[in-house]
Amino acid sequence: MGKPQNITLKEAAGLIQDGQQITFGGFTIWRRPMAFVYELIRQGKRNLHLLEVNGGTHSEILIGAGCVSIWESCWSGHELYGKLGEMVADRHVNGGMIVEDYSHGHMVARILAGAYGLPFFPSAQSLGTDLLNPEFDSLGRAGLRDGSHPKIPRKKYEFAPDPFYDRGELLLLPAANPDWAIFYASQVGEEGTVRVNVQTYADSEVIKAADKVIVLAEEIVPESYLRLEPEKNIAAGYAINYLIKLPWAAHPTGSQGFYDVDADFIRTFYRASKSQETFDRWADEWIFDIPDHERYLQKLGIGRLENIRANPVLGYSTRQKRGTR
Amino acid sequence: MGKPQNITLKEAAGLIQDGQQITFGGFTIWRRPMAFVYELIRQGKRNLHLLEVNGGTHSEILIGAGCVSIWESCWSGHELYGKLGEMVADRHVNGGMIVEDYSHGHMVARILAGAYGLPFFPSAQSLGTDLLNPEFDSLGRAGLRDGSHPKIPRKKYEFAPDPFYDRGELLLLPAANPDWAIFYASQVGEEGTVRVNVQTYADSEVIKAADKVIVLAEEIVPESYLRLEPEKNIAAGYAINYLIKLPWAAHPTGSQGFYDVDADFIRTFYRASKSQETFDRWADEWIFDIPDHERYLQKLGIGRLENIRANPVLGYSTRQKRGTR
Amino acid sequence: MALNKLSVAAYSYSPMDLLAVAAAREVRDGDIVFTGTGLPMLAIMLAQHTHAPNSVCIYEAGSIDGRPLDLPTSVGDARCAYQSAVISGLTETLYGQLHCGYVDLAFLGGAEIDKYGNVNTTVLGDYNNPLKRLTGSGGNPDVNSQARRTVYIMVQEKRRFKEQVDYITAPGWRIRKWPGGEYVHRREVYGKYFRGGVEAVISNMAVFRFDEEGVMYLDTVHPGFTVADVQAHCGFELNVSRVKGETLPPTQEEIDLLYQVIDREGIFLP
Amino acid sequence: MALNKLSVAAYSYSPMDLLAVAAAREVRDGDIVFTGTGLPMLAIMLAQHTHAPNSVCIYEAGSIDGRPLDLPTSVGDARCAYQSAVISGLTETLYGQLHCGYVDLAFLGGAEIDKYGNVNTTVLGDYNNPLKRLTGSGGNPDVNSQARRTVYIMVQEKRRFKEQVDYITAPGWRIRKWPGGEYVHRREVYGKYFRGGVEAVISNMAVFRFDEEGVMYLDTVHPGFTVADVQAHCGFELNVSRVKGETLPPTQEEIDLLYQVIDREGIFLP
Repeated sequence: MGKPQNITLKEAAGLIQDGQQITFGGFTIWRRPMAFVYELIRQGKRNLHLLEVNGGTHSEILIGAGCVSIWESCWSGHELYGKLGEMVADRHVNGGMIVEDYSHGHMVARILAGAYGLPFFPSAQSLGTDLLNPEFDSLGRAGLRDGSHPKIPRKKYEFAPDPFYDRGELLLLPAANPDWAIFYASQVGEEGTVRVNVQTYADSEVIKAADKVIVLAEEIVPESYLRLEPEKNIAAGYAINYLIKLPWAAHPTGSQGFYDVDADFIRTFYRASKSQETFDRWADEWIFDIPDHERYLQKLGIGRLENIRANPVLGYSTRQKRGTR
Repeated sequence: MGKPQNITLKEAAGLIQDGQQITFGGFTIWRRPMAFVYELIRQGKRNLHLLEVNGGTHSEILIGAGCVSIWESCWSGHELYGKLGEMVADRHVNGGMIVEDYSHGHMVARILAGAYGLPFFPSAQSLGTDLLNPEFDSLGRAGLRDGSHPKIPRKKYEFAPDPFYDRGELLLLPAANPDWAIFYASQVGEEGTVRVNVQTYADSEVIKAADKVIVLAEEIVPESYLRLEPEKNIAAGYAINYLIKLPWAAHPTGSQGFYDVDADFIRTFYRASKSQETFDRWADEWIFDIPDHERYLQKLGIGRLENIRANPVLGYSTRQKRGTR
Repeated sequence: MALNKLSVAAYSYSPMDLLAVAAAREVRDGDIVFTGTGLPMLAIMLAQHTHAPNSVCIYEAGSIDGRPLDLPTSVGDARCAYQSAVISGLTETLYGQLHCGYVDLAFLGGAEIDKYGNVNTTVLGDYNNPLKRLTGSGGNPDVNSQARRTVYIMVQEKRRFKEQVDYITAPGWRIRKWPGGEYVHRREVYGKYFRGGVEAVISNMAVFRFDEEGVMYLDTVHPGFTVADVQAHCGFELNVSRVKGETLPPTQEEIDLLYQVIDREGIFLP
Repeated sequence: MALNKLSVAAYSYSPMDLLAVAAAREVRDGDIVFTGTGLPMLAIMLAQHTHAPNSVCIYEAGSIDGRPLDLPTSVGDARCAYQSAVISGLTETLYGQLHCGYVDLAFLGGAEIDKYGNVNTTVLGDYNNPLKRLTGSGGNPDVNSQARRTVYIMVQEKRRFKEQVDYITAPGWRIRKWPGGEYVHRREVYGKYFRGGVEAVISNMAVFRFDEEGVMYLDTVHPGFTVADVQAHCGFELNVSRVKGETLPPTQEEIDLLYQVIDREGIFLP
């Protein structure tokens, strides 16, 4: 396998084919590979099957831009900065995208099964809910569970008995092995060793579960530095296929140790996401009218970036005003 | 749940009841709670059901002393210092203990299922081997798989189809939830936060899988120190029931960062373990004739301990002569 | 800390303050608490500062027993992790901690709740043709289904307290046994995996609990409201036969802790 | 590094040296190698120092791509972990790496091997009434069953190279399909989980490989031995029709690396 191949953002986004299944690293509004999402949109990708442990600002933008035809996850929104995932909501209510709902624990089980090369993972979480209502199996209703789609399991879930301790039935959740994981990393070594700061979310599992992995690195650092504390690293270089060095690549989502969530940016996007028309205007301004990541940063401006820059000891911004006091 | 209760070695060993199922932290000849094993033997425990991810010097000593009536694991020996587990071998050949063989991957699956509160864990490892031969199901042959023994599953393993991706059958391995985990930790905080140095083995899983957990800590350190780098810790204080501070408690097994394996000590034990008679003489000298851990250390002597003391930068001894050059 | 009723008159408090305080009082000392963003964070921190100093907080994104210097605004926030015992990820929190059985108490929220404590955060109307899509389940049903006790924090509105929710996102006391879908008691669905369930619902007007059949009843009414007020803001006929009286208002000490220590930036309590 | 046959005459080497070198040559550059204690460590390190600088080593106890300063004597040794890319534990190595499908090559050992490459490290005689108990399986069968290629390193003795092993600890090319127990090709047992199998066996006398049916054949004979010598130390009739010639002996550079760099303390190579 060897080391990851260095590549540009444009080249990397060009590798994703219409119709493929993709997933992302990060959590809600944290460590999302936003620069990559913008570039996917610029390149006009269509019919992506987005399967993710949870959604967030990145999903809303990608879905709003019409790139996604199937979304499997458990949640979309912007945390405090816009509670509803308006674009997921719009597609669910008005059509245009298949929404397949699982719980968070189910999605983690699916990615973990994929990471471990298992066909399923057991769970007793969320029994008795409408997540399990057979009438609400959206991919099944769409006729996509016939075994001819290699990334879509024949069933949404299965009940399994306990042959060992008579504990009764629990769920088996189908593995997820997306074609691509696109991943934002805090630091990557010269040979591809990956570190993420603070909470690790489902990041190590996402990398393993995907067939191929593209990493956007906030910074490239000496391998020997990362290898002094290997407890803090989540993947070796051989697990990564392509590597892009791109500072601020997670903006407006937060990257612990580098920058906080750009709350105002997300709030503004959230308001724009309440109709397709305002979304489209927002997308013109922040995606289509901007040729690349460097111009995006220029447009944001140094003041905005400095405001969210993390205090290096605490890992978060001590400048951004958060409340009323 | 709260913080662990401080307790003496004698009190802690006194909590283990004859016939209970126990497991240990550590790996082969590393980070084994040896002082506790000695004390179990001094207290004359009988009919223990030892279920462990892998065996080692500690298992051999406990089995040689007649404390164990069921051993479920995958391996016993002393690595380079005595390849065969003579006591497991003796009991398997001559009787006196039920030996239930799984593979290492199966045992990890069992402890992991136990840790996650699942009844089983799937695996495609070691298919086609005699580990799965129904005639070699020792607990089944002994009539112990009738559901009346809460720690013994009704089946050694089960085959399960893949309802999702048509990948065919794989194994389900039954969870293990021992009554007790006895665990040696490199460092424990004042409130019970647990750190182990370097490889983590199945340590975090063993703590979770057991009903109750006894930790022998090489040293107690300030919580705030361990919490500066929470990535390096494996359990919070609420996961631990009892805590014993006991330096050198893993001797003669190694504890990375503190001391290396005492190779000569294990070699000597290994030779003694080749017959019950020589084992008994060894046990008199090193267990029964020694009232407590302090006298054990005195008997070892400062020269021996200094020889294996770890270089604090490298984590292993640079004094112990290892080869011929 | 003894609650001092006599101090009440001397200061004012907002409905949010009372919600936070009432939720905090559900924490027992030593509880391992699984908590989401917002008001639940205030509640667990207030409990830790008052009667439950040994309670411990797990945040879904990976931090276990953190001791934040500054109030987090998301469970993914680095602020959660400061001086935590363990930093990990979702597999650890959802399976290694939650499924494993460590969690005593969960604080959750919802858009709709019904008289059995079933909560909806997914859709209004028919799932296959919804009137409105909400955020989706997140970890709400997982945490609720495996914590020993769950407390929901809700806005008291007629449209939110319903006879039956449109979609059972998180399981209350009377839920559906799949694949058939018949409604049965939670105990019957969870079997050996049953550990407890929804213990209380705290709204801006009252505290609710559940009887032996898993039906919601009114427990206490917040100061300034009457039983009739609560019934008027509830979409089903409420069992008011067990009302114990008034919800204990916040003490000055609690208010001071909330405004001067826990949320001193004025994020959730402006 | 080009192997230089001409340098052979100028120095001597032991059977262990040749074993280590022959094993090292099975490593392809870029391979992810799962390795146990002892000779396999010498082999992977030698390969990394010579023709396979981009190969990577995973040790079962938890270290991934370590760069030891000093030769480890156990996979649990802190020496394994020095400058590793990731430090983890058994769940990660056995499921996150091995079951996940990252592992290209495994080096393993065994007490007995049969003509199908089945290996026994458990018992001699009947499992339920054994003549001798060995160490047990350890991770041997797991690693063998999921690496794309496995190389066994064995002592060449008639009693160790058997027509059929007493107990199949680790799966070769013709194994038992449970629950029935009928002997079938490995491919049939593993189905979609099939990734490969035993590729070579290296003893102190020869290198063996497997034909399309999964039957062992003699590939090369170490210098100083004849085909007849090997057959005399093999408990079953050996297919010698494919013998390619002599095993390439170690070069001076390889010997120097083994004695002066990799095992400079003389642990495995006294």
